[in-house]
Amino acid sequence: MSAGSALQRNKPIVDYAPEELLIVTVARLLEGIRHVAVGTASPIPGSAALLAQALAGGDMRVSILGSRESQVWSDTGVELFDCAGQGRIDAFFLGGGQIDGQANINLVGVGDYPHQKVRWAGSFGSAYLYFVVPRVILFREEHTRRVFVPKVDFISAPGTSAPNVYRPGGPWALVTGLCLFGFDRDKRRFRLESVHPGHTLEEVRDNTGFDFDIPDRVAETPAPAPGTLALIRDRVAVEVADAYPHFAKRVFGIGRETEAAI
Amino acid sequence: MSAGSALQRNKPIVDYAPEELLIVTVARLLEGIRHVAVGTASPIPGSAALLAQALAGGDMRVSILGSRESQVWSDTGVELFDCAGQGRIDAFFLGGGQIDGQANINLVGVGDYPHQKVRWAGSFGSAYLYFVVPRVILFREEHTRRVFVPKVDFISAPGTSAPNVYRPGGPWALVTGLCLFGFDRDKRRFRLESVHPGHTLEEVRDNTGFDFDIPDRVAETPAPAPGTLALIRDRVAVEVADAYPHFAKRVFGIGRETEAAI
Amino acid sequence: MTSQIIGSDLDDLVRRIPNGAKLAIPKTDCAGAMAATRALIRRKAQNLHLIVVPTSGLQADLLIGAGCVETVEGSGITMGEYGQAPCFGRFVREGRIKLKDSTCPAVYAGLQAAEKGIPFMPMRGLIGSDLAAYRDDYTIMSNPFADDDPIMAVRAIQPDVALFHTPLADRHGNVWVGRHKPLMLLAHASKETLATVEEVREDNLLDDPVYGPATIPSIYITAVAQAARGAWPLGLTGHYREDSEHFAEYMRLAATEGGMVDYLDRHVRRVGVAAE
Amino acid sequence: MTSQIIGSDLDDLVRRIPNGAKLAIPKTDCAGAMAATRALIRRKAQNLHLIVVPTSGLQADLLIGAGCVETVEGSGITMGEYGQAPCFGRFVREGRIKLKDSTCPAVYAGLQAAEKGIPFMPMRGLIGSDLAAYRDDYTIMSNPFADDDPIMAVRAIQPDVALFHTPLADRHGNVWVGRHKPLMLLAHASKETLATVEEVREDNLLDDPVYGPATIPSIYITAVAQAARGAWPLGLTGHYREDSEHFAEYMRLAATEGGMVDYLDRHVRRVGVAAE
Repeated sequence: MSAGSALQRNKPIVDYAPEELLIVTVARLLEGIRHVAVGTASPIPGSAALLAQALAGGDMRVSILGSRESQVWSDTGVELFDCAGQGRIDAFFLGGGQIDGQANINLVGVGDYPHQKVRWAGSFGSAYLYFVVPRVILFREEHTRRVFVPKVDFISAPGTSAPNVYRPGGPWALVTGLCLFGFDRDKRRFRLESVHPGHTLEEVRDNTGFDFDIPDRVAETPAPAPGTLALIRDRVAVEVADAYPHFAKRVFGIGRETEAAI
Repeated sequence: MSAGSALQRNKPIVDYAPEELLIVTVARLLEGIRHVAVGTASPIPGSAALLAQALAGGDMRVSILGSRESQVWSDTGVELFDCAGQGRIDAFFLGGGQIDGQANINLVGVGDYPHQKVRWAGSFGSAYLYFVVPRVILFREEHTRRVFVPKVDFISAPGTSAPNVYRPGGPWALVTGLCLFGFDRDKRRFRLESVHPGHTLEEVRDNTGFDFDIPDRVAETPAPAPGTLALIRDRVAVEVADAYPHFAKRVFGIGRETEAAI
Repeated sequence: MTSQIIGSDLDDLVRRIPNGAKLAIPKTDCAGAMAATRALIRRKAQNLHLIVVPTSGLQADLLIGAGCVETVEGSGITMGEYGQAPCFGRFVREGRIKLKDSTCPAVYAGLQAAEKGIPFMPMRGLIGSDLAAYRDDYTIMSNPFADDDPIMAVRAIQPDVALFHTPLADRHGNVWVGRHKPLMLLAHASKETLATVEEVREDNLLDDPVYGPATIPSIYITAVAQAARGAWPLGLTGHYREDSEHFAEYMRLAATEGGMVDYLDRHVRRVGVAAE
Repeated sequence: MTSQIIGSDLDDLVRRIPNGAKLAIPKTDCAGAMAATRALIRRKAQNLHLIVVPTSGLQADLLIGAGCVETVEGSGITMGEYGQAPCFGRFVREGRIKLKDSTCPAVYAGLQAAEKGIPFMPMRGLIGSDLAAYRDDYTIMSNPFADDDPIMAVRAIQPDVALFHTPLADRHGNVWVGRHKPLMLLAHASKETLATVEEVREDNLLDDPVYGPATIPSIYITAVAQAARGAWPLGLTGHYREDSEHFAEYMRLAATEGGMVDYLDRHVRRVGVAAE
């Protein structure tokens, strides 16, 4: 697949997968981070973290939960949360079955709780990590009004808190298949930062159920530079295949034959 | 040494060391206990626990802290206290540089805190374990007015608490070189249970700085039965030499040449 | 605090899980005791209050689909890359289970409170989440060392029984857990702990300087049963892989009520299944 | 969070402990970093707030006797079977150190609060003890889930630096602690952690399924230095015994101020002592 390539202006024509654009976009949000942790179900954020680490010359710690080759913790449970509570995790990723304009996220379900018509897995660590990790990057590839709603049906974790609530962390940005939003914690609103190549502001507006701020001039999300793409394909793809073998096989065409860790 | 033997009336004359009388007396207080923990500096309580275990046919758990041969916990720090907090430790031993008539104990020092004229090691776990272990046995061989005072100079751990304070545990008995006291938690007073062979009520009274209840007829602490003594010497002595080598050498004449665990 | 029965009779083991018990099970990747779970379904366990620590997958979904569960407490039920948990979703939609939704560190915090014998643990986060809104065992309190600093108090969680599977135990009832330290927490916090293991060694694991630190002392263990491939169809780190074909079959059958009956007949209720 | 310097220069290591630092050291039987402690005395450390976790012996007494310590926080200083800690006793009597007396589980509770990033931990016991009376970081609060249930709140303890000695680390800065899990707690709770070790391995200890669970990940470790017999004259489990002759000499000399000067000259300040 080579989406985006034909639509880029004033740039060298390089084929890249949409996943690669997202990887590069997310990696850019990790600049200056000392330690980023990534959940098991997050191959694009995971790849982005590994790319950011490669770009930082290795001077960044990446903890991919459930990776069997790079153990970071000596404990498979509590340590991640304690480590975050100590302020030793600078960035983390969260998604959401629903996300609203105040950056509230819903990982529980659609309809009236508890017996909802659609039930998802549950809130996992969101209601804690969203409070204590300084740079939480929301990532959701599907950009539709089904996901980006005016108000979530269930707040797994609130986007903002009252001033007296201890909250060193919170939403930093939202990356979707269409665009990149920043989050303004004071205004409690998203702000469109850039629209991905091949997509338009109108498309973003049509598919977003909440209001957001729009700058006077809407930028285009920069396409991956050739050197960055090479880094992804030569290095990140191999590393990411450990934690996300299916993803690595589908996107990069490499990997193992089995998904089960031994 | 064979103190006490000549002074027993109506009993078979069996030589025993004063430590052996104390071991037997303390062991009797552990009847029915499922799990007793013993601190590192407590050879007589440690021996008593091992004797009680032997008498219970092994159906009692004895955890001697710092013993290198019988590891009980997987952690050298927190686990003892958590285990006690969970209600999994039924008996424990505490001592005191000073102990008063309300069973308050002082492990800190003599005089005005903080810059006391005599300073002991400190309170260790007493201020916690005294609250949560149901049967805390106070053990102090030296029976003098220097130790058994009207009021301790510093309360490391109080003997009693207000009714609204969570306190499943507390003092159960006090064993000294002269006698055995029980503690009445409702009356908040010690009660003399028995005087060791060779000693008298007057001796106990003269050497105790606090008031205590005295029954109409003061019993004599039963001397060790020959079978019990054999158990101590054949079995307990060997087991106790692991955790308390100096004690085992001095009292039982057995043990290793070194005190340092490797 | 009773002595450990070490055998291989899973029916005997799961008899120690009464109907209505608060049953705690670990994360899927900590290796659930799946063989014991099937035995529990065969003995027609009812009204379990299932505490998933802090999440689960097939094990919880299976117990739910088999009708053993009244309440699910925890922070997620997911089949991971296979998709949403089918029975969990169906039972929620149909109002057939009660929910105590949580967030992972709050599950740990509740167990840690029980581990310490304290009535609650303070915890950052959670304030303003609907999780807290629906739980009367989470309440906002004040940090006593600061002005105007609200903090969540999470009430202690003491399971009646913990059940899990690990690679190794010894004859004394000590159970090695390796990196899966939440299993230690579970054993400390629970009234009783049942473990199945691949292998039982003769020597004392606690006395081993390398194995000892990752071993649950027998004082916390009610009973151990040997169960070869006891985590199947889950994987067990260092031993065997997740059976992805079986997962695919589960996803296909468990998608409907009728299919689930078929699955249970085929893989749980039939005598002699998977060497049980 | 800085990278780990792995070398064998103890003077370089202890330069990371500034005057006035809150310095946390483990129990004697967890093996204190004695060689590093001597280096710290040689660099004339001042005004340390020493947190003993939860007790100490020779290591604390030596630092006190050498005049490095302003405050001692913890639940006991003892020379064990050798008797009372001589310098500690003398400095207390003479009013030359400040005291923050505690009880073992309260020291752990304070560190656990820091480990979790919470401002305090609730704890049973302590109420009515004079320990609480003299500490403004212990306060009685109400259990929010019960009526009239007072419980002690113990404020978080976050040491500036933790210092300890273990048998083993690896090139990546991961440090194996074995059964001495309070060292993990110390590393989690402290801003910086310095470790000395007997041996540095090439392979990654964290990736080892047996060593990994008892290994502190490098993320918590500021620097590691190799120091053969680094716990001497303390013992190190599985490696060497406590030097009881040296303890006897210490007890003899440290009993007086003058004798202590002699001890320090002989065993700490003299260049080339004990292969340092």
